[in-house]
Amino acid sequence: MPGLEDLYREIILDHYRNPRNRGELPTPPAVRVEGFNPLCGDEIVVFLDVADDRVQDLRIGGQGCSISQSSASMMSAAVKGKTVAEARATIRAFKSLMSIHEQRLDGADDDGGASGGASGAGGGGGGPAVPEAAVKLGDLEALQGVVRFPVRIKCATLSWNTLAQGLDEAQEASATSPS
Amino acid sequence: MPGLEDLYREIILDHYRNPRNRGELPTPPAVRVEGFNPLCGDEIVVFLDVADDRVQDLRIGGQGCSISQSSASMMSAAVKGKTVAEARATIRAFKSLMSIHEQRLDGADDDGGASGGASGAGGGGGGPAVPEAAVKLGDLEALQGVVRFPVRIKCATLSWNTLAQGLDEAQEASATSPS
Amino acid sequence: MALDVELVKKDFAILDQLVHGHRIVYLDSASSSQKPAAVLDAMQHLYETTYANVHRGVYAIAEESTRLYEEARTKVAAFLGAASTREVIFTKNVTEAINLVAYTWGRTNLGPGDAVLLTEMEHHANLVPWLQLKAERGIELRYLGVDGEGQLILDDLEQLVDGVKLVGLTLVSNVLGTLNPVAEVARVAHAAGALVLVDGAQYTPHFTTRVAELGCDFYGFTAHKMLGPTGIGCLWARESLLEEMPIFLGGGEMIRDVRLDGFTANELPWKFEAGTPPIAEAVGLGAAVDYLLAIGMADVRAHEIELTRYALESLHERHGDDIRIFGPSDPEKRGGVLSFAYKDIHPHDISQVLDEVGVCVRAGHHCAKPLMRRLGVGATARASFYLYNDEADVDALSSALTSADRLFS
Amino acid sequence: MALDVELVKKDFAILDQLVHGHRIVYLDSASSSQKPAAVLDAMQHLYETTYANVHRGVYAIAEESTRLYEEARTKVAAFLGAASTREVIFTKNVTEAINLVAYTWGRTNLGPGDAVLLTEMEHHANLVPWLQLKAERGIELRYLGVDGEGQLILDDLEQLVDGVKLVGLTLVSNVLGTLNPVAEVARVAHAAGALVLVDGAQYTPHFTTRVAELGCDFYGFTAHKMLGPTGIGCLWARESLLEEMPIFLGGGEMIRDVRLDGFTANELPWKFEAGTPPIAEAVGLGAAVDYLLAIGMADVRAHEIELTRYALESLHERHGDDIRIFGPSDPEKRGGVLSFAYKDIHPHDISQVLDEVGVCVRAGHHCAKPLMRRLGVGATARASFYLYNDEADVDALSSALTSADRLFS
Ligand SMILES: Cc1ncc(COP(=O)(O)O)c(C=O)c1O
Ligand SMILES: Cc1ncc(COP(=O)(O)O)c(C=O)c1O
Ligand code: FES
Ligand code: FES
Repeated sequence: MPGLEDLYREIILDHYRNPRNRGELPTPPAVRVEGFNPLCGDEIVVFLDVADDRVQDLRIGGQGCSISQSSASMMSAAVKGKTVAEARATIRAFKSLMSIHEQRLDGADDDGGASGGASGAGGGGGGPAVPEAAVKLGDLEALQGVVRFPVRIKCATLSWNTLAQGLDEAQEASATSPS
Repeated sequence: MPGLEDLYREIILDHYRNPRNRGELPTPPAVRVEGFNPLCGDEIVVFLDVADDRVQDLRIGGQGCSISQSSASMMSAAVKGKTVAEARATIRAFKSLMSIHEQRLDGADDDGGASGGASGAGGGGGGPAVPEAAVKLGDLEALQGVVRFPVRIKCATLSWNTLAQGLDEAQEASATSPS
Repeated sequence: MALDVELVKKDFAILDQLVHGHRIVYLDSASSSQKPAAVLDAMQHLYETTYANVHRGVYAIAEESTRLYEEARTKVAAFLGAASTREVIFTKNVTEAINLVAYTWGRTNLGPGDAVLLTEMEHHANLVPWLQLKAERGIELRYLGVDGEGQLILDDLEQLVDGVKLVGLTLVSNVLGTLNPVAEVARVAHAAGALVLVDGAQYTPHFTTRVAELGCDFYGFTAHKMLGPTGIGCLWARESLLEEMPIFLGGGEMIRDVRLDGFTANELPWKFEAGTPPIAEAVGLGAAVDYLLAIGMADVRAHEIELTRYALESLHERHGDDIRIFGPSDPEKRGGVLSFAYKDIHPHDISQVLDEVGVCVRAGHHCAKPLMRRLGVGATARASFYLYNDEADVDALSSALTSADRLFS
Repeated sequence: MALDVELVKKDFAILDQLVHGHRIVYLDSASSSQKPAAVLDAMQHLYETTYANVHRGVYAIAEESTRLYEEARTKVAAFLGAASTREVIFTKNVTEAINLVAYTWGRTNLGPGDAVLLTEMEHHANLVPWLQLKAERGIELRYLGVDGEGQLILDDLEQLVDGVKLVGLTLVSNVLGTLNPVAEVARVAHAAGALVLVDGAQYTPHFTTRVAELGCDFYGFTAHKMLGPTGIGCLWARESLLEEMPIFLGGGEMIRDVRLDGFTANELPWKFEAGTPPIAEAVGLGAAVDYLLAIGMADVRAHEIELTRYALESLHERHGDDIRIFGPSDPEKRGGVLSFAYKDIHPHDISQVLDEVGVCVRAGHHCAKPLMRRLGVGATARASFYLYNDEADVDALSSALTSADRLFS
């Protein structure tokens, strides 16, 4: 199927068939965040263990299409072990790969096109900001072809929006609880 | 204006220019009934003095177009002095001239077309029914041309619907008050 | 006389084109149908010859525009077997029709603790308006369950309906295709003193609708699924009910008189039609009704049964256990809506791969999330048929599934 | 560059016909405008090449249909000077837009004794929704009066606005043509802590609309008066307000998730768009916006001023005291809506006689009964202009009035 090669690259299909970091983490200490895609009804669950301003561990649950699953899988590999600031920079870099540019400063994203996605974006606090240009996306670049399929952009960004929300919640939790 | 001859016959314009029975009657003993035409905002007021099952007197107030005014004027001349049963038969005969046929027995009319007119039709009690075929419409026949102008049918029937309601009210009043 | 699909197809310009180099195979009519030339022409003709706002104009084109608008209502009334045009309210879609009932009848008659009985297979359009009332006023919602064949479980109907003020259900499920025994449910509901609201969105396009025989009190459908344009739907209800109901939207058309301190409502059906109505859309809907009647609803339905039977058989034959088709297996007991799971490929991936060869199917929750949860899936792929589909379309779907398999396994 | 009316007329097939043997002179655009070929073609083209339901399809024509629908929203957002497409809600007409505000913001924020300030010149669309709230919950309604020239009386504005939660007013009166100083009213209203709702039904078709400069919080308009199709209107509101407001109609599109016991709402703007939206109608509206922008709103308005000036002068010149034209005498301070009384001939009779020579004017209360009472008339005849009208049309009106005079005197 020639027209679809852009969308379903080999590396994407590989992450889809063999997803990394699937599973759950005990909460607490981890936070559990859900993301919905109202277009299709899919849900992604991100379990996120943040300590010392670093993503100590994360796991992916829920269900979705090949694009959302492989994007989540690649994301998990990309941000595990990173500082919160690096993770946020990765989110921004990925979104800009998806041609989504933060329009506003109040933390809401503006995906354009059809509705959906969990709210909360890559803005906000958490250590010194890392410039997104410094971020290497590596395998994630394979997802670039998704941009040609507007409806599927939501699939690719679903786990990322959920992660962003998870980072917010983890940081709030650590701000309010004694650490 | 050739196309309009059917609508604006000489006799209609005469009743329009010189309306009969304009004015008011003291209430009580008369009843006062208002009819609205929501299409145009016009209101007809009928003052109706019914005693001994007979329309002793009636007067027309309110405002409206040439068709509604002349129809009301002709109506007043046609039913003044008539028994309630004869008046009701005249209403039925006029409505059938307007191509309106009572569809139902519950007293609501079904004018078809656009909305409007006071409710209450020519059905109901009040002495022995008079067959409508027996009714002579005379001058009123001039209004037949209105049928070709559907929107104006509401104009022609406005006063008649109001009269019908007035007859109902007058009879109710006489039924509840000692006579 | 069987439907001549080849002839029908000629009326639909959109079906005569290539998508990604392949003949378009449109299998998403349950979501929205395509429109025949007769419908588009009727609207175009109105706009090009006699368009004006309705109901208030004395001049010739306004009279004609009004006549055409009201003539559409007369056509719809006849198409539904309504007792009078007063019972036919034009809305923007069936969603608004159901909301109209929830806002007017519902907010007059339903208070804390009052119960409404729905089904687990309802479209969101017949769930959310009642969930809103639950959130706002604490009404109780009960649900008829769905069995493994996709049929309503009616064993405990009498028990569930006890004390209920309204039963709301769809005639044909937009996911399972299930044709529900509405007349039977209505009998039990009425015996228990409940009113019955029927969502006919998936029924009226394919069946002869007779509201009296269905025994319902409220009935809604939407034009865009039955060859009509977007922007118009319809609520039918018994006249006495409509008379009792308070008004919904306020504005022009729906009033008899307005003063600075109050207003009086207009007669039926205009009482419920505030503002400039969907004039051209009504004319288009009227043309859709004419088109369907010219073909004959019996033939439309017979064709649907035939094609559904072919699809069920041929898909099972070719794909065996790889395909799981939801809903009743007897084509007589269902509409031409086939939701399916194929291997463990996600429905959106299926739809994406199918699109590559011109086959249009819907993937998702089909606005029936509670049913998805009941079926234990997040989404399904759904192929749905209408009078312009034929066996070749089913074959194209079937082959495309094989390609999807090759890509993802 | 002035408008070339001859060229414009060519885009409107309906204007190229005879009525009762006379060239049609359409002077009822304030009620509803005619539609140029570009608008009809855009809708036809959608239906014939890429129609499908929006927002949920992965296949090519559904993606394109969604893109076109959302592109229309982008066009409208730019046309209004909105900050974001999230602020642009498609409704079925402006009446629904105002009702949406009354049902959601109104029912959240207005209780017994709360006051809303309206004007005596409002269309029923901006009266009845508030009268409903008055009847339902005892809110207080206040009104800005209208003076002899048809201008709002603003002397007691500060007093009237005191303690008011919402000020609702029309930008251009559909009866008097009056252009209201909305920005000024909004300043005073905001200083008093009130929100401002503006009915732009008669403004957006003729002026450059800049919601921010108007300083309003809610703004509504309707497509069919601005060259667009029936079946679609629009509510604009500040995003933060829309975020706070509870949902209105419940159903598909407007939800994020639905469970049997509750639901969560979707993001803006879809949160307020329940059910299948007016897809083709949005595309038509987008084409109307393009058409108007290609001509230029400044030219559209300049043409309106010019034609209104010619009409005021020539009608007064020919008919002297026989004609009484309501509203401001300065064409710069009004829209091209001319309500008039002619001798004592009833407006419906005038309209009927005018129709006989092809001249289409509206007669009646124009859905502004309180204003009619204020003017001391039951109805008026109303001629209204748009970009396809010219001086010859005004002359035809003027001559036809003379014939009416001959018939009735
Ligand atoms: C000032 C004004 N507001 C509201 C409306 C209502 O518009 P619609 O009927 O399209 O809702 C109109 C037109 O009739 C109008 O002129
Ligand atoms: C069963 C059912 N009910 C309601 C609807 C809603 O229809 P609409 O979006 O036209 O209001 C649909 C279609 O989406 C449906 O299939
Ligand atoms: S289709 Fe649901 S996330 Fe891709
Ligand atoms: S126009 Fe009002 S009654 Fe004739």
